[in-house]
Amino acid sequence: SSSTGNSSSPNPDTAKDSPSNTDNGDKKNEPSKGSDKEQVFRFNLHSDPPSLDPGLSQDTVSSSILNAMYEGLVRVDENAKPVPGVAEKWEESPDHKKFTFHLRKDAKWSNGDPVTAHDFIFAWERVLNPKTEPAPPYAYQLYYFKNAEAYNKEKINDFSQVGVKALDEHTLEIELEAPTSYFLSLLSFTTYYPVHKSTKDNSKWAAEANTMISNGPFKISEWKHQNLLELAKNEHYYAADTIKFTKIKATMVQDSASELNMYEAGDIDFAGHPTGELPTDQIPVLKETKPDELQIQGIASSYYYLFNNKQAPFNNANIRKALSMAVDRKLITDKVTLGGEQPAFGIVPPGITGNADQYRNEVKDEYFKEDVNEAKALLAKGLSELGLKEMPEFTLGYNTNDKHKKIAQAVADMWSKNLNLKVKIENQEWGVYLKSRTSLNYQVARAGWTTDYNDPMSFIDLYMTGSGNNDIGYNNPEFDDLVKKAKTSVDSKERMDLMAKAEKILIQDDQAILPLFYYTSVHLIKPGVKNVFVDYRGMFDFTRGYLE
Amino acid sequence: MQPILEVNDLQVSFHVRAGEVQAVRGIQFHVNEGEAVAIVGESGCGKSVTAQSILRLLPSPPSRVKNGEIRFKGKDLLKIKEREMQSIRGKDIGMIFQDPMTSLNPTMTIGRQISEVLIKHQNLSAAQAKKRAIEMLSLVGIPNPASRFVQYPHEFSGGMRQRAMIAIALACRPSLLIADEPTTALDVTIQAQILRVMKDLQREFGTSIILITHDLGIVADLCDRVIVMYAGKIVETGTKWEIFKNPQHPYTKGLLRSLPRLDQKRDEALIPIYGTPPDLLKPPAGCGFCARCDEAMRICITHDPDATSLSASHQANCWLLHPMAKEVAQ
Amino acid sequence: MQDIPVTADHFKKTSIDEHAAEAIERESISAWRDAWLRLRSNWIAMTGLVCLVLLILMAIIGPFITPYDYYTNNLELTNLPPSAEHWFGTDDLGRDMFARTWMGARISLIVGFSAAAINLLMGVIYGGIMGYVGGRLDNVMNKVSEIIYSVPDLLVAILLVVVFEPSITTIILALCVTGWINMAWIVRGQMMQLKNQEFVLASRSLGAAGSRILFRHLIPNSLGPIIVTLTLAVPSAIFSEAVLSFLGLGVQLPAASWGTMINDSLKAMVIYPWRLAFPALFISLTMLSFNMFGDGLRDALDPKMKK
Amino acid sequence: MSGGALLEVNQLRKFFNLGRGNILKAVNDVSFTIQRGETLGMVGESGCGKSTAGRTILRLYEPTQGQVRYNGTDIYRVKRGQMKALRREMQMIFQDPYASLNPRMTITDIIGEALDIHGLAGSRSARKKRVEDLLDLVGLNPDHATRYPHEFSGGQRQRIGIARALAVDPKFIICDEPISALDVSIQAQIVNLLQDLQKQFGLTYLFIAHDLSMVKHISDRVAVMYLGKMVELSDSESIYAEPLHPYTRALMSSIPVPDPEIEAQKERIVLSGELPSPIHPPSGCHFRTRCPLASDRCAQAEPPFREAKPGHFVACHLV
Amino acid sequence: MTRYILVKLFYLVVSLWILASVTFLLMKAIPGDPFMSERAVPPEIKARLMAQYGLDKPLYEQYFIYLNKLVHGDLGISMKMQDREVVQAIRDSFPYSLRLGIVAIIVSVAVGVSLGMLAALRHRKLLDTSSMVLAVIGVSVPSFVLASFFQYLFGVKLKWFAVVGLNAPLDYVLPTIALSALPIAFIARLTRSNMLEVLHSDYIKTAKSKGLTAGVIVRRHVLRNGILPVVTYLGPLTANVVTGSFIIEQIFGIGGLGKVFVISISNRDYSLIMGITIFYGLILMSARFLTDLAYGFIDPRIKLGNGKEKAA
Ligand SMILES: Nc1ncnc2c1ncn2[C@@H]1O[C@H](COP(=O)(O)OP(=O)(O)OP(=O)(O)O)[C@@H](O)[C@H]1O
Ligand SMILES: Nc1ncnc2c1ncn2[C@@H]1O[C@H](COP(=O)(O)OP(=O)(O)OP(=O)(O)O)[C@@H](O)[C@H]1O
Ligand SMILES: [Mg+2]
Ligand SMILES: [Mg+2]
Repeated sequence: SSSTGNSSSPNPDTAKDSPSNTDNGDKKNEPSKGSDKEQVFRFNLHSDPPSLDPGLSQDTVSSSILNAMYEGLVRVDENAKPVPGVAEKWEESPDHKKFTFHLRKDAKWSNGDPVTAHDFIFAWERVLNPKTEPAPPYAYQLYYFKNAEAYNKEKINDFSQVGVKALDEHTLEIELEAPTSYFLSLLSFTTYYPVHKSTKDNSKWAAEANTMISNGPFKISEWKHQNLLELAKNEHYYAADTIKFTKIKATMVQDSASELNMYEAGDIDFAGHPTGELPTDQIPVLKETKPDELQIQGIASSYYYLFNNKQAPFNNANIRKALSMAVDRKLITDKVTLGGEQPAFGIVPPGITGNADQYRNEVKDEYFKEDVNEAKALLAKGLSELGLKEMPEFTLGYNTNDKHKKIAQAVADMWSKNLNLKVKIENQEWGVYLKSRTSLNYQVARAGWTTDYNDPMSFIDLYMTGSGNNDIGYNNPEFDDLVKKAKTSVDSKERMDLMAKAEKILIQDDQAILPLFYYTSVHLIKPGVKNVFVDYRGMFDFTRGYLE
Repeated sequence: MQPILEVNDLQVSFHVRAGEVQAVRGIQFHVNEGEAVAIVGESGCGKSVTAQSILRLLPSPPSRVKNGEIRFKGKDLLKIKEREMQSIRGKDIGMIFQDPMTSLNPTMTIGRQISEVLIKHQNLSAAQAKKRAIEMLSLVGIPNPASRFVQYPHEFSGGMRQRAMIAIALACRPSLLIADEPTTALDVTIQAQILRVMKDLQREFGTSIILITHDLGIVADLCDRVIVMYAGKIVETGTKWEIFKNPQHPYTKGLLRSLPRLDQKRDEALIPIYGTPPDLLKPPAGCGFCARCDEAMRICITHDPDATSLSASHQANCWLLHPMAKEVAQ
Repeated sequence: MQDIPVTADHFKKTSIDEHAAEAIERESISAWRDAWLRLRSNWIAMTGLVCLVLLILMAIIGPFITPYDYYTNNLELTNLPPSAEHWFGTDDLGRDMFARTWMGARISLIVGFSAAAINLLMGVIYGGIMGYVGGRLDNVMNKVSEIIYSVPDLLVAILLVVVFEPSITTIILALCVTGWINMAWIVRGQMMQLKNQEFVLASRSLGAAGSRILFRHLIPNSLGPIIVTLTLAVPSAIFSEAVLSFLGLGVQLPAASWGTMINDSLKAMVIYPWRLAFPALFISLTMLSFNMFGDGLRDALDPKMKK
Repeated sequence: MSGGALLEVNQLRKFFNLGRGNILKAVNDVSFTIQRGETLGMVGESGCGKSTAGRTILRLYEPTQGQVRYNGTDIYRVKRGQMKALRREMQMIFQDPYASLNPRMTITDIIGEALDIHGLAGSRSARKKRVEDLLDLVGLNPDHATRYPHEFSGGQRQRIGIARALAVDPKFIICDEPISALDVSIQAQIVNLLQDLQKQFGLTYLFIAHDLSMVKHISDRVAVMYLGKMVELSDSESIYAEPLHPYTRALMSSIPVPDPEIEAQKERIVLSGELPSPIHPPSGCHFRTRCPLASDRCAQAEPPFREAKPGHFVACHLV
Repeated sequence: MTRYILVKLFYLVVSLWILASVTFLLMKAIPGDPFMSERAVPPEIKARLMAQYGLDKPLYEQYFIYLNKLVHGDLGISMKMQDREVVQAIRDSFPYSLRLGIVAIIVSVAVGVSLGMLAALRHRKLLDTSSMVLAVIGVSVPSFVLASFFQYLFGVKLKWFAVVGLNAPLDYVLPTIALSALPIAFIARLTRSNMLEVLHSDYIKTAKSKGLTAGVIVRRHVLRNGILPVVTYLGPLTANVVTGSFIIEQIFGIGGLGKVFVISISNRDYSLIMGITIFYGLILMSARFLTDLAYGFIDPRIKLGNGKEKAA
């Protein structure tokens, strides 16, 4: 069984079936379309990308640019499906542990050099090499390669033992540590991008526009740090003729109101998530005034509250459940967050592929129901289990942000109204907040998680014992078992079942966290802008867009 | 001779919270062209206020000119526009202030303060003005005028500041010079030099001078006529001869009596006028001086005397000059 | 003097003490009382004072005169414009803006007044000593203040969050760190200008200690800039509070201060202007009153300003 | 007039640094003594350093050099606390009556301050009483005590300064032109007051003035200064009767007389010649540039300040 | 004079050293590090990063290493904006702040002083009151409200000016207004207050007696005597404005130093925080030094070479 790349020209227009694009589609008219409109796409990038080195980058801002500058072996389309990138086709071994990629011969760097399998190996070696300076923080994203983790953690010293090999200039063989069903979609991730070898001698090559060589549809043409980033079409790109935008201009305005103002003044063609933000309060108005431009779309990202499972009274499941049941999620999404979010009763958001369909469609998040009366009963029960007379005052923490603040106040008010609890709301500066969270120095705290790859596991394994991200002090051997099993299982159906069971334990039995809602991407797109989209995990893709 | 300045029934008050300080209570005098008139009188009797109201320099509020007329070359200074007044100040009327320390701008060099007025009224260039200003400084006896030109007031001694003030006032050769105690801080040699400058000015340009001073020696030297003020009023006027040789008002007499003489014995006490002047917040109905007057009569308490003319130039306001007074005394 | 009855009797001699000037009843009042009287007669200043008192009064009673409290959400009634029900409208969580505004007044006014107090206490004294003593002490104190001023306040605030519970006290503490430095510098400049004046010399010749010269002579003569700086310190403290709240140092939600209310409503300024307008209006009103009063005070304490 | 020297001034120098290498020698090597209960008059050209000398003696300016002993104590060496006690004994009446009054203080407070500093007023009412008495003493209306300096005339301000100096019952007062802005009758009143106080309490005065007749009247001895130096010092009778220094003679001849008759006939020695600057004083005798009798010798050597006659000191080569 | 400058220089160096030390301590005292992330980085990688930037060493060692580099003029490399030299980061963003800052300072002083002068001349008249109200609004309406409002009104609605950016001369208008509103207000109030004091001085009477017009008197005589507090205020104002206001830069999308600094703090970008703090300290101290010099020029009674005449 192999999923083969479509070797025919990967024209995005045909690859897509989104309704917004059905109205046009006659690509033969393109030249005339381009003639009367300058194909420049402008959007707001919010802040300066900390690094445009694919090996070092780890943030969404950088990736939205890197995705346009580079191309990995595989791209993902709007529907989260892997489609051929630099690799025009590939084979997967029956045990799902070995992939052979055939690179296209016409793939070129922006300086005209061919993109070879060695460029990939070079990039991956760089990321995994423990001597690389600065150490790429996302090296663990490559741990799927056989022996990659061992090499990176200096258990072995020989890179040749890592399961990546260039069989020839255009063939790449990858051996995995374990079968990974979502491996292909991982390949579109920035850490997997190739890097041009000339960068070897210049450690600062990714800091300025003039030293960067990339292989994607666009190349960087100007970078005024903190002010402006400009991409130009990469003429050496193998599918250059399908790229319509000649220029991409990204401003760096952090203020959401300013961003909206820029959009209204016509300075940018796209505003809002993922690279920017729209003021929450304005969304209802925009819904009315710009129904055609405002787009709301679910993304694979969840918003929830953490309980400090280690600390009384939140070490008691009944109390956690009581708190969770006393929240009216619908009211919050309708009246507080306003972004068309979907109330969440589980941790895995919609948009993540499950067995055949989306995971969330296959496994409904009906783990509990909101019910104030039951919440009261559970609270009483929990308190008596703890030997407490009444619920002590506790603190709900969040990192400073207008939206979090609003939600926290609404939730706290619901708790106090429904359960008669005293809640202190406390915000903290990001770094301080992270520190309190990771050191479990909180009672209830806000969290959010966006998927790393297209699999429920990205969420489920967060709360395994010993996971670096388990900052709720959750420790349930049964849960750990299920997750471990799911990780090693190669059978998709079985994996999903295992993960569903795990999620059930996490949410229904233990209510280790308090799910609130699944995020949406809310953005404005100017009417004539086509084919610019936000993918399932909230990544911005404008590479195939054009102006009409 | 033409009067260059005529002051008629001038009344100036200060409004303070406690009431109205009637600093000047209806005075009347004139200054002829080329004449030097001295105003002497008790400290606090309203000399400076009179002088400053001529140039309309008193801050209002709290001051208010309640009544009167100040005619300078025929024009009533109290009625003209501020613009016109500005062209008179410094050019036609120069003023030397009493307090040299606070009357000079502490942040401007002495030189600029002098040349400023020259530039304003004589349309001199900065360089020309500087030259003239240095001349003025040496004219008033400041050593090393060129280097003093760039110094600031606080670097000057009291007397030097006073001389700088004088230089400013004289810079444009005004036709009327109002000098409010111009030489108090000067030693006698410099004083003599300043007086000579004033006299020269008077002789060459026909400048009229109003000299406010306590130094009767200077009055005797420089002035033609003397006005004696007391408690906001003029009590006696006359030529210097008349005032010095034939004083009529008891206050004038007392003043002359209290002078030390060079031939006086050291242990011989001076003879002051005892008592204090009336509070101008509540000026007396009668003669202002009567509370301190040895020869006061009943009428002095209740009625203010009018001027009695003793000669064409000599008037005194005193009931003693009333024919009845002599009768009763005998 | 037309009809003076001139009789011989009038011309009898009197003895001096016979008519010793009748004493004017002595209205002996202190300089402070004098200033107060002058202040009282200045209607602009009095308007400012009355406004301030009213604002304080409203901060005390305001939250109680509406049936609504400042914290209960009503998600069905969010962002309502002012109406008979909700006099100042409601906010994004449906809370009554009237109640919130006056709760906010408490925090903002406390912060504002504390800032003024800190400025006066630390700024004036520090600046006064710096400027008056001069020399090496000035060099050192000046540099110390510059160092404190240059240390990023954000770092200090973050540290304070870690060390202290968020509360008004913490905010005031944070203001103590740098809030007074501007004042100190202004006062220092004034001192340097004034200290060489003659009346200071005169006081020294009487044996006056430095502190007396500072507080009796120099500072009263710098009241103008001090008052102006003070009136600036108030709003800047009110807004610093909002920034500190942003860092987690500030008021406890769901309470709000004027500053945080403005912050919260800024993004919706165009569509829900009243949410911004009321707190902004009252800040401006506070400032206006402060300034009117400050100006009046300045004038009242300046004897030459006498009317 | 008993009890030896109260004040000894030894080689006092006070230079002002004007920047750019210019040093202004305001007081340049001045030495004299004042006996207990004595009045030393000091006259001299305006700008010759009288006020500076006075201020330096009181340590209101730090001296450039020299020594001042008051009652045997070197006042440039004493500590803070002691200085305060000394300040009560040594007072100054400032030349500039307005600048030396704090414009924001009422007269009560200005005078009262002196009392407060030295704790001389027991109660508020005692303080008020004392202030009113002082005002009365200098001929001001006590009702005006609550006024501010700018509400007074020049002469009235000067009297406030006098009252302030008298407030602390000093033993030694430097009077820097204390009466120049007063009308003659009040001058007389003040001078009488000063003399009375001297008789009663044995006060000592350094009396700086330009009014030579008044100086003569009040002083036991008179010092004449010229350009930072003392040129003549003698008892007042003899200095007036036979001035030795040419500058003193010029001064004496310039005294204006309040009599138009005499004024009209008077002959003056008019000084001519280049006015010297204290920044670059002439070589030798400082007065030589204007001295009618100057010779070569005067330009070469500085004349010593020597006793020409018993008790009569002068610095001139020609005497 | 040379001695004076040498002494000042000595104080400056010592102060910068203390500033660096204090900031260093503060920075290390607050929770977080440059490599924190919501997604936990494996401990090995994190340890490696810390080691590479020397953050694993004892604090004092880190401190001495930093100082040593500092002495050699090396501000280091940004820890978050990997590969970027701190000096380069400052050099990139500072010009934006500087340009805007200079414009804002000029506007503040020009408008503030004129407004204050007018108000003082028309004391308690309509112009005084209205300029005061204007000034009060300037103080009490925070710059970010003003900025947002102007942006919406003039940028979006009226389209007179660009919404964000500093690309054309006209683009400076809105940020400048927002940035200088408060300084204008404050300067105007200070000027007015001090002018009123000076206007009642005797030497103003003298100036009047020379026949000068009110305008000349104010400009030549009053201003200089009353401007000292404004000059004092200009010291820190210059330092602050020239190094950028975070809020204004954020709203108008200007990548100035203010923005970079705030980002660096939230990133715990240690070397950048230190670099910018020292840079700021240098600017502030220089600005204060210049104001001190200006004191001497404005009021000759203030002695440069400090306190020869100081209290006994
Ligand atoms: N601003 C003021 N407010 C109240 N009273 C004032 C004011 N200015 C002056 N006076 C009063 O007006 C009277 C006259 O003052 P003026 O200065 O004219 O006196 P003078 O004759 O010049 O005295 P001197 O010779 O002492 O200078 C004084 O009694 C004084 O107290
Ligand atoms: N602060 C200062 N800075 C510079 N020079 C000064 C300073 N104070 C005084 N001088 C200079 O010192 C010299 C002596 O001044 P001083 O005031 O002692 O003179 P004085 O004898 O009191 O004169 P007068 O009789 O005019 O008051 C003058 O040349 C003066 O310019
Ligand atoms: Mg006078
Ligand atoms: Mg003097």
